[in-house]
Formats: sequence, C-alpha cells, structure tokens
Amino acid sequence: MSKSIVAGQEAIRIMKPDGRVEAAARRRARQRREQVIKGGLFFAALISVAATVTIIAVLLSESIGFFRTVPLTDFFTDTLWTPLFADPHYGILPLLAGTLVTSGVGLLVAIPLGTVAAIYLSEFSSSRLREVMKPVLELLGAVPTVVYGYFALVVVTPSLQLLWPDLPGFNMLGPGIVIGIMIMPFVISLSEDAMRAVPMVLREGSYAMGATRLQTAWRVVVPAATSGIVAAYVLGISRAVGETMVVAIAAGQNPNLTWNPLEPAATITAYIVQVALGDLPHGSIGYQSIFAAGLVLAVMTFAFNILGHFMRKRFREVY
Amino acid sequence: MSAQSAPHPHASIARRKIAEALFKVLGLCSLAIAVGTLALLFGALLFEGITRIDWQFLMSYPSRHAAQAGILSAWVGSTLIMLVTAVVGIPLGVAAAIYLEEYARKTWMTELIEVTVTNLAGVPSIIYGLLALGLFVYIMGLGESILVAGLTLALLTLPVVIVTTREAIRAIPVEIREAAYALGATKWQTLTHHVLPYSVAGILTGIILALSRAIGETAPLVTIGALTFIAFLPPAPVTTHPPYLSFDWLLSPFTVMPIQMFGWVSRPGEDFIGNAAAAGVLLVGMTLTMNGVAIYLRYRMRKQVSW
Amino acid sequence: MNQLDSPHPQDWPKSLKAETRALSFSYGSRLALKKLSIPVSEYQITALIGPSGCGKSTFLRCFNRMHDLYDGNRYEGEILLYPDSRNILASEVDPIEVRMRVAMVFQKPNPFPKSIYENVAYGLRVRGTTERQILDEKVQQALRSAALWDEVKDRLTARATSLSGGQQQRLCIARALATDPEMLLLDEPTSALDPMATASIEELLLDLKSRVTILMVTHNMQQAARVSDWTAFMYLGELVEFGLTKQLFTTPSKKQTEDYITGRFG
Amino acid sequence: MNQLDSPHPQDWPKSLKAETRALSFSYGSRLALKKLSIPVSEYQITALIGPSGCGKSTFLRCFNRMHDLYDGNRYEGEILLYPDSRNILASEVDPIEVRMRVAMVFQKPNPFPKSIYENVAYGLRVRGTTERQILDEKVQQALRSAALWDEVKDRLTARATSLSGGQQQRLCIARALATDPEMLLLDEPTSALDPMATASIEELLLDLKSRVTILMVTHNMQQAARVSDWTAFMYLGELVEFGLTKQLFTTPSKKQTEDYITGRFG
Amino acid sequence: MTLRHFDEELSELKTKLLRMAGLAEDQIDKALTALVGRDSTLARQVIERDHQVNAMDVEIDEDCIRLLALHQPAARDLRLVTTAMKIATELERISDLAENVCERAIELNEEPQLKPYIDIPRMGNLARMMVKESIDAFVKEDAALARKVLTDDDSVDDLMEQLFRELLSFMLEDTRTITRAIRLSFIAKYLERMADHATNIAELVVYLVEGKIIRHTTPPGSSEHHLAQP
Amino acid sequence: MTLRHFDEELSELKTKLLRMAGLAEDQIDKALTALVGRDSTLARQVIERDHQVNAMDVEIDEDCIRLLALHQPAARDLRLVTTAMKIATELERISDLAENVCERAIELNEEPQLKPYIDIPRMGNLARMMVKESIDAFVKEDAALARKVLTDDDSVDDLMEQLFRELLSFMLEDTRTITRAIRLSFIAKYLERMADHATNIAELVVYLVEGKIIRHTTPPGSSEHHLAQP
Ligand SMILES: Nc1ncnc2c1ncn2[C@@H]1O[C@H](COP(=O)(O)OP(=O)(O)OP(=O)(O)O)[C@@H](O)[C@H]1O
Ligand SMILES: Nc1ncnc2c1ncn2[C@@H]1O[C@H](COP(=O)(O)OP(=O)(O)OP(=O)(O)O)[C@@H](O)[C@H]1O
Ligand SMILES: [Mg+2]
Ligand SMILES: [Mg+2]
Ligand SMILES: O=P([O-])([O-])[O-]
Repeated sequence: MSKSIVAGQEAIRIMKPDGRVEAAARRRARQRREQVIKGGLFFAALISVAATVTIIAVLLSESIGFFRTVPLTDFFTDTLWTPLFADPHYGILPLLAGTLVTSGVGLLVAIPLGTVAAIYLSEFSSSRLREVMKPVLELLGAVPTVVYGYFALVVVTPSLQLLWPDLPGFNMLGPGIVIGIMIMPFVISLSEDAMRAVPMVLREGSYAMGATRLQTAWRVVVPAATSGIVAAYVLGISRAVGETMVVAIAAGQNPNLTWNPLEPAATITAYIVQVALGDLPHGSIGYQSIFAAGLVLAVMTFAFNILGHFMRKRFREVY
Repeated sequence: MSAQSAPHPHASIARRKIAEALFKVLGLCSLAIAVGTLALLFGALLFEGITRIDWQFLMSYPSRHAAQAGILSAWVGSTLIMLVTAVVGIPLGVAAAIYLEEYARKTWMTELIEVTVTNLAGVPSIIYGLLALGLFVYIMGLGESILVAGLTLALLTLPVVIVTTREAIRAIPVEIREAAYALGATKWQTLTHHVLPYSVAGILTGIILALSRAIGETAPLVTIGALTFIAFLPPAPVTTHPPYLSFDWLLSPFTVMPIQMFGWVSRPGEDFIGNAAAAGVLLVGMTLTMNGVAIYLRYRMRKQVSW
Repeated sequence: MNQLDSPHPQDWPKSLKAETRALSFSYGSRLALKKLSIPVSEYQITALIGPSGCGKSTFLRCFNRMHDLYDGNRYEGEILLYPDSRNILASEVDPIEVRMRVAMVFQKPNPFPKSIYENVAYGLRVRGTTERQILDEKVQQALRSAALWDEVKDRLTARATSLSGGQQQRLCIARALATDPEMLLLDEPTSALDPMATASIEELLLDLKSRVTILMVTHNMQQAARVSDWTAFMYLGELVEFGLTKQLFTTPSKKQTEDYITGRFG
Repeated sequence: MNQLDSPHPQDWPKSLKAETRALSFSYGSRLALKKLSIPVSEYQITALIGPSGCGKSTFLRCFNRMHDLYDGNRYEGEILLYPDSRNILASEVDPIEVRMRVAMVFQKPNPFPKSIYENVAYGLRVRGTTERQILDEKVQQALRSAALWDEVKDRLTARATSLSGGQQQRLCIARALATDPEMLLLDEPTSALDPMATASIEELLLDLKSRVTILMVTHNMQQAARVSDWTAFMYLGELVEFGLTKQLFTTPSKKQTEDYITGRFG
Repeated sequence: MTLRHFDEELSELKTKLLRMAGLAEDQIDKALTALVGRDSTLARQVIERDHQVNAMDVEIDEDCIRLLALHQPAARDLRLVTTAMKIATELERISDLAENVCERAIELNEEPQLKPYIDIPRMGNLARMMVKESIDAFVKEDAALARKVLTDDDSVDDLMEQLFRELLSFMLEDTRTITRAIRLSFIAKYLERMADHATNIAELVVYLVEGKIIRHTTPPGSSEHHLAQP
Repeated sequence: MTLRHFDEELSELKTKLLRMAGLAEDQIDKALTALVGRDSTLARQVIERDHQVNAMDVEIDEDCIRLLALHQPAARDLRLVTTAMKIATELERISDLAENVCERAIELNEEPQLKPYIDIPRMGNLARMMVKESIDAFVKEDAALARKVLTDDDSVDDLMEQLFRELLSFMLEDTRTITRAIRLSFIAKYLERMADHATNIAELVVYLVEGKIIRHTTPPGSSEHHLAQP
C-alpha cells in the first residue's frame, strides 16, 4: 500500500483491515439492492414473453370454439368464406389467396426495387445522396398505413385504371403495389445495413484488384451480405402478409378465391377489420372466426419473423 | 502483367464500365420511384385536403355533413392514448432492454425473450388488436376504452422501444463498462453513471419513433372496437374539486385520428374524401414531425459520439 | 514459495506484492490457465509475455476478478495479495472489494465520455467521496503522477475524448491511480498507440513503479525488455519461464523462451 | 532524377520501378503530401516510415489511385511507372488500369468471404478469365509464391475466413500476386498479426522481392530495418530522408531521422 | 518457423569469420615459414596481406553493427553477433602480430642465423592451432573445445619462458648476438600474444554458448612471469 | 519527449567507462611511480588492483549486452553501446599492460638501477595522456580531440625507438646490463602498446561521432619498425 497516508484517504479505503466489518455490512446492503433492481428489470423483460404467450393463448382459446363447429378439413379445403351469411362457409382459402396475392404483388415491387436501390445507395451513391435518401426512406416507412390506404384507393387505382380501363375500383393490384412501396424502405434499410456492415477493407481489397464498382458490389458485397439481405426479404414478407389498412380500404372486402390481382378480394386482415367494425356479440361464431383467421395469420408471421431473426443474427455474427 | 489472362485490358475495362453505367440508371430509377411516391402522396393529400384545414376543422366533432365535420374528438383521443402508451410502454421497454443487455446471462430464458421480442416487433398490428380484444376487452372487462387502446399500443410499441434501446446501449463499448467495473463500480452504478447517460439520445430516438408508429396505428384500435363517430370528449383529467385529478377519462370511449380518417375514406361518395385528406395531412404532418425530430437527434448523436 | 527450476534461483523477488499459487482458470469448459505460480514483486514491473492466446490477458484479469463479469468462468488455486496474504479468489471476497485495491488499465484507451476531471474523480466518487476539496487534490495528484497535469490543467472540464490517444491512455492511468491502488494491472497498454505515445507511457511506467506495483501484459517483447524488472513467459496457458528480465532476454534458461525471444518460435 | 542531399549520393537506386516527382496530395483542403520525390527501386523492398499521420498510407495509396474511390481528393505532381514511364496520375489514365498493374495488401487481412480458391482467382475473374485450367494454374502458382500452398492445398474450397490471421494475410498476398502485378503495395501488412505470423510474412516478403517490386508502409521501425533495402522517412507529409536502410538505421544523415529511429522524437 | 533470412545472415557472418580466421592462420603459417626459411620475400607478402585481414575486420564489424541495428537480436543471437565483433578484433590483432613477426624476420634475415629455430616454430604452430581450435569451437558453438584451448595457453607460456632463458644465455656469451636475440625474444612475445588472443576467442566462445563471461576468472595468460631471475 | 530512462542508462554507462578509464590511468600512473621510485610495494598494489579493472570490464560488457538486448538501440545509441563495449576491452588491456610494467619493475628492483629513467616516464605520461584524452573525447563525443590523440601516437613510437637504441648500446657495452635492458625494453614496448590502445579508443570515438570506421586507414601503430639496423 502506498506509503503516504493523506487525510481523507480513509473515506475511500473500505478495504482497510479495521474497516472490514463495516464494509461487510455495506456490502450486504449493496448486494441486496442490486438483487432487487435485477428482479425488477427481469420482470419487465418477461412482459414480451407474456405478450407472446397471451397472443397464442387468446387466439387458441377463442378459436377452439370455432374449430368445434368447423372441422379443420372444411377450414382448409372449402373455397368459400361466408361466416356471416345464412349459409355459412368457413374455407380460409379465399382469404389466404387474397393475402398471398396482395403480398405477392407487394414483394414483386419491393424486392427488386429495394435490392437495386439498396445496392445503389450502399455502393454507388455519393455520401451526400445517401445522407439525404436514408431519412427520406425512413419517412416513407413512417407514413401511417391508413394514409397509404387512402393513396391506394384515391391515387393508385385510378391511375391503374388509365392502363386497364376495366379495372374495378377495388382490386388487389393497387393495394399490392402500395404495400410494395410501403415495405420498400424497410427492405432497403435492412439490406443496406447488411451491405454497410461489410467492411470497407473488403471493398478496397476488390477495387485494388482492378474490379469496377459493379463487380465489387455484385461479387463481394452482396455475397458477403447475403444472409442479411435475405433476412430483409423474409421480414418484408412478414410485413406484407400482416398489412391491414391498405387492403381493408382499397382491395374490397369480399372474400373471393382468385389469383388474379386485377380482381377485388379480401385478405385475412381485411376480414378481421370488417368484422370488428360491425357489432358481433362476444362468443358468436362470427366473433370466433376472426380469431381463427388471426391464428392463421399469426402462425405465418411468427414463422417468418423467427426465420428472419435467426438469419439476421447469423449475419451479425460474421462481422 | 500477364498477357494470357487478360488480353485486352482496355476492352475489358470498357465492357465492364458499360455494365456499370446501366446499373446506375436502374438504381436511380428505383430510388426515384420511392421518392416519387412520397411526393405524389403528399401532393394528393394536400391537393384534396388543404382547403379543409382550418380552426373549425380542428375544433369540431364528427358530423354527417362533410363540411361541418371536424376532428376534435380524434386528436384529443390520440393525445390521451399516446399519454397512456408512453407512461406504460416506455418504462417497461427501457427496463426490458436494460435487462437484456446488462443483466441477462446466456440462458434459454434469455434466448426465449430475445426471440419473442424480435417476433413481437414483426407481428402484424392487427394481431395486437385481437389480443386486446380477447384479453383487455372481454377477459379483463375494461371495455373499448382509452386505457385499453393505450395498453394495446404500449404492447405494440414495446418491441420497438426495446430494440432501439438495446441498440443504443449496445453502442456503448464494453471497454467503457469494464473501465467502470475495474474502478470498483457496481452494476447499478455502471448503468446509471455511464451506460444510460451515454445512450440517452439513442433511447430517446427510439421512444419517439415508437410513439410516431403508435400514433398512426389503426387496425388494432379498430379491432378492439373503437368508434369512428364520437361526438363528445372524455372527462377532463383535471377537476375543480379535490383531489383535482381524475382518471375517469381512462375508461371513456374514444376515437383517434387514423380511425377518423379511415371512417371518412370508407364512406361511399366523394364528400368525405376531402375530410379524409385533411385528416391525412395532419396525421402525416404529425408523424413526419416526430420522425424528423428523431432523425435529427440521431444525426446529432452520431456527430457527437466518438468512442 | 514455489521456486522454479531456474538457473538463477537466487533471482526470485525478495519482497512480494502478490503471488499466484497453482492458479488455473477456465472459460466454461476451456481451460485457459494451468496451475500458474507466478510472483509479483513489490514496487517493480512484472511483464507477461507469450504468443497470442497463451492466456496473458486471462491471467491478468484474474487479479481484479474481471472474469466475474461474465458467465461460466471458473478460478482454481489462489492469488494472494500481500501484506495481508488474503486470497482474493476466495468466494467470500467481493470482487468489488478486490477491484478497489487492484486497478486496471486496458489495451485501448477507454476514458468515459465525461470531462477530464470527472474521469479521474470517478473512482473516488464510486467510493462515496463527495468533498470537492479532496477530489480536487486527488485528481491533481493523480494527473501529476500520470505526467498529464501540465498538458490538461487548463482544460479539466474538456471532454476526455478530445485528448490524443496517448493522452487518453495516460488519463486512464491517472484514473486508475487516483484511488491509490496497491497494484496496477495493464493489458497491452500501448498496443493502440503510436511509437511516440508508447515511449511516453513506458517512461511513465518506469516513473510509477516507485509508488505502485505493476503487472503488465505486452505483445511486444521489446517493451517487456525495456521496461520490466521481471518477466514471465507463458505458453499455452502454462508458465515456461520466470526470471529477471535482463537474464531472460540475454540468457534464458529454457530453449522455448530462447526461441520465442529470438523470433524462432514454433 | 532528383538527388536528395544525402551523405551517400551514390546510394540512389540504380534501376527504378517507379518514382514520384513532386507528388502532392490533398484530402479536400487538407494537404497531406507535400512535393514528395521518392524512387522505388526495382525488385527491392522500399519501406516508408514516420510518425502516425505523417502521410505514409496516403502516399502508398496514390500508387494504385485508391484515393479516387472517395470524393474531393486531389493529386498533383507525377508518379512514373517504369519501364514505360507512364504517369499513372494523368487524368486520361483509368484508375482500374493502374490497379491492374499495381496490387495492394492491406493492414488488416481482408479475404473475401468466399473460398480460398475463389479469393485467389478473384483478380483473374474480374479481368474476365474463365477457363478453369488457367485459373487452377494461376491460383496454385500464386499460393506457392505466398508460401501458403502446402497449408491449404487440401482445402481450397474452405472459407478463407477459416484461416488464421497470418494465413489470411498470406492469402491476401497470394490474391495480389495471382495477376502478376508489377508492383506490390503493402500498408502495415503485419500490424494486425502476432509476432510469429509477422515473422512469416516478413520472410515471405524477402522471398518475393526477387519477383516483384515492393513498396511498404510500416509503423514498426524494426520491421523496416529487418526487411527493407531502402527506407524513406516522412514527417508531416514531407520526405525527411531517403536512403539505404542499413545506412539510415546506423548512420542517418538527418538529426530528425536519428531522433526518430532512436525513439527520441519530438 | 525459422527466421530463415536472418539465420542466413548469421551463418554468413560465421562464414566470414571463418574466412578471416583462415586468413589469420595462414598469416601465422607464412610468417613462420618466412622466419624459418629466412625468406624475406614471403615475409613481405605477409606484411602486404595484412590489409586484407584489416578489411575483413572492418567488414565484419560493419556487418555486426548492421545486424544489431536492423535485426535487434536477443539472447543467443545477440551473443553471437557481439562475440563475432570481438573475435574479429582478436583475429585482426593476431594478423598484426604475424606482420610483426615478419618485420622482425626481415631484419633477422639481414644477419646470419643466430641458431636453428626449434622452439619458435613449435610455439608458432601451437598458437596457430589454438587460433584454429578456438574458431572451430566458435563455428560449432562447442564450449568443451574452447575450454581445451584455454589449457593450451599454458604450454605456449612455458615455451616462451624456455626460449627467453636460452636467448639470454646467447646474449651473455656473445654481445654480437644481442640484436638478433632481442628480435627473437620479441618474436616469442608476439607468438605468446597470439596464443593469448586465441585464448580470448575461446573465452568468448564459452560466453556465446553458456552465457557466462569467464574471462579474468582463469589466471590471465598475459600476466608474464618470464625472465625469471637468471 | 526524450527517452529519459534509457538516456540515464546510457549516461550511467558513460560514467562507468569514465571511472574505468580513471582507474586505468591511475594504474599507469602508479606503475610509472613504482618503476621510477623503485617501489615494489606500490607495484604489487597495482598488480593487485588489476582485478578491479577486470571486474569493471566484465560489468560494462554485461551492461552493454543488457542494453543491446533490452533496448535494441539504433544509430548513434547503438554506436555508443558497441563502442563502449570495445573501449572497455581496450582499457582492460591498458591496465593489464600497467600490471606487466609493474611485474618488470619488481624484477628490476632486485638489481641496481641501470640508468636514470627519463624517456620511460615521458613515454608513460604521454600514453596516460592519450588514454585520458581519448576517453575525454568519448565522453564529450568530440571527434576533433580524438583525432589529436591519433597524432600523439607517433611521438610515443619515436620515443620507443630512441629508447631501444639507447638500451642496445648499454647491452653492447656491458653484458651484465642485458637482463635489465631487456626488461626495460619490454616496459617500453608495454607503454607503446598502451598508446596503441589509446589510439584504438580514439578511432572508436571517431566512429561513434561520425559513423565512419577509420581504423586501419591510418598507418597502423602496431607496425613496428624499431630496432632499425644498428
Ligand atoms: N471470453 C472467452 N471465452 C472463451 N475463451 C476465451 C475467452 N477469452 C479468451 N479465451 C481463450 O483463452 C485463451 C487465452 O486468451 P487470452 O486472451 O488470455 O490470451 P492472450 O495471451 O492475452 O492473447 P493476446 O496476446 O492475443 O491478447 C485463448 O485461447 C482464447 O481463445
Ligand atoms: N480520408 C481522409 N480525409 C481527410 N484527411 C485524412 C484522411 N485520411 C487521412 N487523413 C489525414 O492525412 C494525414 C496523413 O494520413 P495517413 O493515414 O496517410 O497517415 P499515416 O502516416 O499512414 O499514419 P498511420 O501510421 O497512423 O497510418 C493525417 O493527418 C490524416 O489525419
Ligand atoms: Mg497508415
Ligand atoms: Mg586483466
Ligand atoms: O593488442 P595486445 O596484444 O596488446 O593485447
């Protein structure tokens, strides 16, 4: 121990042999306090597990009643979804088709455009343009979905009608495209993150070999960022599948088993909104049907989310 | 240079450059589509809605007559719900993030929490609506109230707060933590003296982004049974009698701006499109302002911090 | 005391500040240190050298129980801290207590993004000191010890991150010194610095050793040669040779050591 | 040729591979290199030393116009590449063409996250070579030159990132060699490596110089001393002294150089 | 891994020393031949050749400094380089002494031979052997061989004393022999010094191998007790 | 920034060399006094004290090796250390020679004095001066002073030749003086060697300061042409 004992040093020397008893008491108090804090924080962290469990529980418990009435085979094979009609049919296929078609259109827009834009931003654009574009894209992603619904209905579909004059006012193409544009910032942002995470030294390594920017982007950056980019796609799909307001507003609300995006159809989400807007009594089959539809939706998105989670994790571990 | 592998370096360079130029055009087009959409969307909203925005529009209840309809109850509802969301969601989210980053040991429990958080971040908002409908409205019997809406949105924003807070905390290098521990600091001291202060800007950014997402949410609130037509305000939170505070407003029915807009959009006929657009302008204005603040904060933070 | 079979058995430190006895350490199931018995001579500089991954940092971080911060780590054996001969690895010893006696400086300068003053004062604040006068005095004293006072005395409230790399590292040393630690651990303290900053840190360490016992890890053999009094050469988690630096670098007793310091390893 | 006022004027390289003439360089408005005239001797190793920030890397990166990748950088003066005496900084010269002649190895090993084979073949593929046989041959030849063939020949399809740090750096050297560059630039090629890997890279460079002209930056004076034939000492973007390494390290002609190499700088 | 290039430089250094030692031995050999054979031409050649040894001394010295400056050797490598530097100095001195022998030989050749040279060539050959063995010990890094050289030194000292006594008796008998006898005694002294330098080399080899400085611990070969009271 | 601690070690090394040189000078001085004053006790003291110089040689050698191993000096620092190592060897040799002078002095003291010593102390003092000046030049890193020492060496050589001639005449006159004259000529030779070693030191200083090896470029002081034909 240093030789010079200056006044005031005692305050900081809880280790001195004579201070050891007191230190022990203080230590116990400190350790207790730390434990309490830890417990509180753990409780907060558990909320997310609780929420997930509750979602599953609520969806399951409410749909159990539904599946008592509706056999699973009907649910998955019947081609009509008319739970509120006098002659109810409970085939999820039309809703599923609507969901898949709108998301499919969305992905056809978002993935190519998003990927190209992400590569451009990450590898080609000047840093100035990138600095401007990133927040703009973020704003694009922040616009409330109901506004996009309005946009699909009021702007996109009328514009499309200029191309296909007999396109109905409600159709899946318009909302699909809008969904695509909506999730594009998301795809761009995640893929661009993945590409940015590829270290600069790799790029310089490629340039130093005489490669052009495109060769560098295509042969080095994109392969290195693959799992991150694919994770972006997967999470994008999950978004598209769960998108509600755009389709509820602009795709029409008639369950319609069709793969033609030019026709109107309802998606799972749109159906839930439609029913919720009405006034169905708690416990009725109609009420239960939205939980059954929700269960299908939840299963699909859970799967995509978890897949995306692990892919992202993998790419993060590489760098 | 070896002649055998690249006989005509100049030709090869020229060919590669053409491919590159084509790709650049493609990239710029993609970006133009994104930006163009945003511009078009603003344009359309403004074109339709700007004439409807005035004091009267802000201070009126909904009405069957498009020209008299306003969004008073909607923005009041939105504000109160945001209050509940913030009060409930932020502390929980930040606390959960702190736990995950600072305390959690690598156990299956932690892994489970991690997976559920990222999953919740991607769960469609309408599923939250179903959750709230089943749990809050029916099982807990809280009705279609501001409280339920607030709680629902709090749950919905929880993953966003957690993820962004974690990212902000994670940006603090482990060296800083070890430095504090090495000086004899406890975990809580390390947290309150260093980790949280240094990451506060990032956390704040996350919170603002979460609230801006919440303010635009429609589907879950529709699902729990929000009405589009509310021609009254919830009871005031401040009263003239002791104890001067009232929480009755928590259980009051409500509407919010996006629902109001949805209501107007879905009405057949052209009359209400203007109202919808006007509500849209306000809504977009609000979310964009919040996002702008968040973007600015993040920009400031990036400039400042150099580990 | 466990005397290694050194050719110079008389060259074992006379006065010890600390000593490990059959210290083993595992990261989970990975045994990183194998029964190391190494003395740390009081008021001298002991350097740990050895190839990358041989466990130098691991060994160093046992001395302030840094490993306790992470899961699944396990110590075996003892680290005795003198004069009280306390085994700081004993389960009843609180790691925080150990860290208050044994300070550490890291590979990369890691000042807190606070003012210079607050950085140095931090250790004292953590210990509950609040009186401004004591703080002022201690901060100044520590900055002087770290040969930094003259450079920063006019801007104590400036951000510590505004200092140059070498200054930051000296600030970290000042921060560690402010609480009068009994021992200073340094883990490759200059590996992030340029040669000039490195030289100034080395000078500082040589000045400091009259006041505090120093145990340092270095990747750079020349550094160990230049500054340390004692050197321990480790390989694969084991101690190959321990001895006076000047002997180890001129006449090592083990072939392995010879090969390592002449660059013919492996 | 601009002869510095060296005490050994006869010691100017006889046969040049390249030469800078009054080379200046600015990052935006920041002048980083000031009228440097430095020769690069053919089939020898020229080392650049100097304190951090003196512009070593900046200088090196002019030789393959790496600076063109970023905005706002400006070259002045000339870099002549022999035997054709082409000024590679001329505006009509395409940087890609320069990079095809002058290869570079970086501070941190940066293999592409591809197979070992594909890493080495990359430069050839970029140039449009697709015939498997040529690729195979070139890859093997480059790996042999980089003294890596024996270690990796049984796992050419393994990921390059699965190699150790030293192996990765040798892979990067192999990658650079595969296209038969006329000159090899190395920017602190061993600063991320441990002493053993460093030694093997240094040996490799000494072997390579019979085949390719090498220009390297090193932070580590001892490394410059060990491996280079010529050394240029830079300070604040200017050339202080250029000469035979053995002379510069035993009898430098400038006080500044002397101070720097004996660690008394500043 | 080995430091191949550095090792090559070290072995080159050894080779140079070996060459230098060979040269020095040859100088001794030739000097003795010139002396015994009364061959002034050869003697002048030896004197002429001394500059070669000098040049090698400088060269080895510069090599060592360069190795120290550029490779910063430690432990055994360091001992090797510093030892080499010192051995070169010793060899240079040995060659100088051979030169001195030749100078005296030339002077002697201008007068009739004093006596048949018996002990002098024996001393000379012993000294040459010692040089050879000490350098062998160096190249093989063989401490045992080096230690043997140390004992040989005593024989040289004995021979010298015997010679001194003999020369003294010549001088006392016939004053005309004095100049020649003195020259011969100087030659004896030179040879004894050569042996001493060889001893120094041997001591350096022991240091190189074992890291122990043993010089001055053995009774110094240069502490001369010759010319014991007649 | 300076490398304070390393510089301190270097200056400590210089101080040690200075102390060693002082000791060596003192040995020369005392040896001369013992010789001139016919003081065998003092002579024995000098012989006794040689081990101190030896010890310092070993110590300085070890210090230099340690500095080379631990600090890996370059450029001037390196020259300083290697030069110091060599100078220590030279000083040790000088002290050995002083010891040899004393041995002869003791032997001489057992007989009557041959002649008053005039040239011998002059040579001795000159040699001592050269040692002193060369070491001064080293400490001050003064090449000019060192070069002056190189010229002094010639005077010593001249003195020696003069002395040899004188001694030869003594011997030719009276055979009873032969033993003593030979002893004295050896002493002269020892002193001449001391001067040579001082010259070596001076040459090392020039190398230290200018980085140029100048030895063997000046006419070698050891190439003796004394005993010119009588
Ligand atoms: N957190 C950890 N978990 C598991 N193993 C670890 C951990 N940290 C280090 N190791 C392993 O323990 C061994 C010793 O590591 P350590 O960091 O002590 O080496 P080191 O000698 O300090 O090396 P370096 O010179 O590279 O710093 C290594 O094999 C390393 O891979
Ligand atoms: N991209 C850049 N923009 C602006 N200035 C830069 C940039 N890169 C380097 N500099 C500046 O140019 C100068 C020279 O930098 P350079 O990286 O060439 O130094 P260096 O000698 O390689 O140093 P080090 O040894 O630290 O690598 C420095 O002052 C640095 O701050
Ligand atoms: Mg650099
Ligand atoms: Mg002696
Ligand atoms: O060089 P010396 O023979 O006098 O030691």
